[in-house]
Amino acid sequence: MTRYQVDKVLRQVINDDTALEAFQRDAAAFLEGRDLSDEERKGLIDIDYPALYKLGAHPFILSGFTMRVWPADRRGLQAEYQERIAPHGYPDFET
Amino acid sequence: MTRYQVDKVLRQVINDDTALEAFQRDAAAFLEGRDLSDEERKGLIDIDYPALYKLGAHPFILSGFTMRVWPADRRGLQAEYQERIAPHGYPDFET
Amino acid sequence: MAELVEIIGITHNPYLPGMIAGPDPEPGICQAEADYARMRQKMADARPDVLVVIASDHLNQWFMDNMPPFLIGKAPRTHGPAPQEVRTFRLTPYEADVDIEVAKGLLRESSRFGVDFAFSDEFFIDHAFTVPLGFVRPEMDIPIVPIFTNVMAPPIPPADRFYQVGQAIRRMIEVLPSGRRIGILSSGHLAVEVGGPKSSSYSADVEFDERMMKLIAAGDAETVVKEATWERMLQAGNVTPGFSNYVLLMGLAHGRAPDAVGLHFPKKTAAVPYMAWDLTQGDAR
Amino acid sequence: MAELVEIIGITHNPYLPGMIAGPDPEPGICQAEADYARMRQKMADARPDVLVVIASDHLNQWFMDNMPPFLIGKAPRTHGPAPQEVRTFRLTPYEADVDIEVAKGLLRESSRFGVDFAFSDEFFIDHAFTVPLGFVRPEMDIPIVPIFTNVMAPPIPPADRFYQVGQAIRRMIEVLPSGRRIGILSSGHLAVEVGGPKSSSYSADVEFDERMMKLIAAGDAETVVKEATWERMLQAGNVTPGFSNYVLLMGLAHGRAPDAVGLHFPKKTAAVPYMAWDLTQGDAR
Ligand SMILES: [Fe+3]
Ligand SMILES: [Fe+3]
Repeated sequence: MTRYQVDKVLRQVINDDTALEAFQRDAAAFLEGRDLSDEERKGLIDIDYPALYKLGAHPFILSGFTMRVWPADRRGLQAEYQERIAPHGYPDFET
Repeated sequence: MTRYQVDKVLRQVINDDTALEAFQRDAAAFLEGRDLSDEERKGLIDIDYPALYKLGAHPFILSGFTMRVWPADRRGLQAEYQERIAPHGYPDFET
Repeated sequence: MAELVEIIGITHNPYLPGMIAGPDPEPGICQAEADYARMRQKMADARPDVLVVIASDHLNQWFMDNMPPFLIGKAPRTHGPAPQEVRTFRLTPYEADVDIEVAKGLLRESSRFGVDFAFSDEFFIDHAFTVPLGFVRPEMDIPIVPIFTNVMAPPIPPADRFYQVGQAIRRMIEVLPSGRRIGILSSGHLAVEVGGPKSSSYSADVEFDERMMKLIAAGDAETVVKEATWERMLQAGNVTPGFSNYVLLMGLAHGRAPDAVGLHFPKKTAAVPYMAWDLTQGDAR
Repeated sequence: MAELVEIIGITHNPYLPGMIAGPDPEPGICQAEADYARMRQKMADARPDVLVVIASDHLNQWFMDNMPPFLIGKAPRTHGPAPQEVRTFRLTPYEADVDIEVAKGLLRESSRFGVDFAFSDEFFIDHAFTVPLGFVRPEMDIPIVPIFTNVMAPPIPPADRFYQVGQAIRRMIEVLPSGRRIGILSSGHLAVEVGGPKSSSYSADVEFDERMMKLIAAGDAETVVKEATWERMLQAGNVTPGFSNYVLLMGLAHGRAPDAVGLHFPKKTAAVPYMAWDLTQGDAR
């Protein structure tokens, strides 16, 4: 049960500019020492939001996180986000 | 009602070594920007525990704070503490 | 004894203020603007001394490290929303005094009425508070008492608990020693999805919205409580559990049908509901 | 259905472990050691699969920025006490798994039984947990479920609410789907003063201690609830409200008299109480 730890990362990056900068500078270093599964860690580092969604990250902060850190052009990101997570339906996101 | 802010300072100094060092280095600077009355600010800077006690600081953390930051010889501090606050009885410490 | 003078429930959709202020609003948005202006007038007519505001926090502040189902804020003054909300939604800040006497009074009475409020001496209010306050009391001149509910981080309390807590708050108000006139303002959701597969640019479940607002209009709390399960709300849209705050309002109204109630479906955002109970003339229970 | 097999209440006096381990303990301390060894044996004999531990936090972790009256911890593992407690009292650390299934089960049932638990996925346990656990289960081999109560930051819930919450937890346990054998361990205070004018090196109010333990021994919850007001507890010593956790235990025992109960007054520290209800043979209500 490390879902809480994923949500905690998402929320720190959204709420705290210092955390955002640290995450963007070196995500792997930012995540070091946190109790995350390999899948969760990789999902966060790669900003692989469909993987994180599937693992039960809280959708509300996952989308906020993704919009905040997405490195490429954000036009169309909202639509792409919905399309790419759709196959995973509604995973349980209780921590 | 700034009693909460006093308690917050006491607790930070007890729990957080960085806060402790900052407080010990320059208490006035550590307290800057905090919503404290002049009396409270002075009480904290001077480690004037009877004054803080009288103002309604939480006794449990006030004594922890005092034992932690007392600059002089601590032998007999416990007894002296009790004696010096005794005249103030039991002030309300609800925040 | 304090006097409960008005209960109003509206949405806290953070896009709505911008849509209303924006150029060329569509008819559904104009309708929302008119409805909410009416709610503002209703609250003004009730002449409250204090607004008890019941709303949620969007994991901006309370998080799963310490997540209370119900919390009363009792710092002397508060403001909001969070900086990243201002950035995202271009919201207007709100600032107000907190009526500490009423906040502490409710907190102190709560155990007696079987409610376990957490309390906070240091907090801010997010858009769930600032948006409805901006609609109903843009003057920022009435002290508030914020009551935070957890509708975001499961497990959240079931609908019947929200109803019970509403009833209990009503009773607490009735025994408060202060002679204040108390208005209740609450915000919640109908069907909304954020961060899920469904688009958030229209109601996420028209059937849910219409059904629930019909039941609220009829004062049928029993059916609302039965049907507004976590599963049904989630199916309607993944943040729909914010609906729970309206259930709490039904409890505050002791199940009475509201005096004014409405629902509109703008084309480009979630449904816009309102509900109001006028209590200044006494409340037939 | 889970089965409640044992309820034990002792002190969390952080000086006690050192006094017991120290050279030449006085008779009162030897008596405490023997009593608490008996409590350890009792809990072992009850063969619990999980220990629900009800204790407080000394403003080490939960603070007045977000102070819940009752909180369930549900992270997979926990440890304690806080570093500054280890430093001050030279306490032995304690570590244990958390039985997440039972923790979540209690949390989920709580609303139905009228209790509003906050929850936490990230927390530690302070000496109020580690000291009694060190006495009763030094093996650290049984998963725990920590329930934190606010007895430090006023307003705290009144004694009758602690009693009701105890009763409610009992009912929640009875409907838990898990087949676990559940032991309850709780820690509190009798009369103690810290940071006030009275010395903390003996009971701060022998009369309070004797009176309350006599009432507990008789199973007279009604009188306890009536007499253990905030004012009376504070008069007995400024941290005496930790006594509230024993009132919660009386509720858990549905007001039945304990099977074992005792009180000793060592010369150099607060009074040492114990109380135990053996429930493995069924509980005559
Ligand atoms: Fe919302
Ligand atoms: Fe204690």
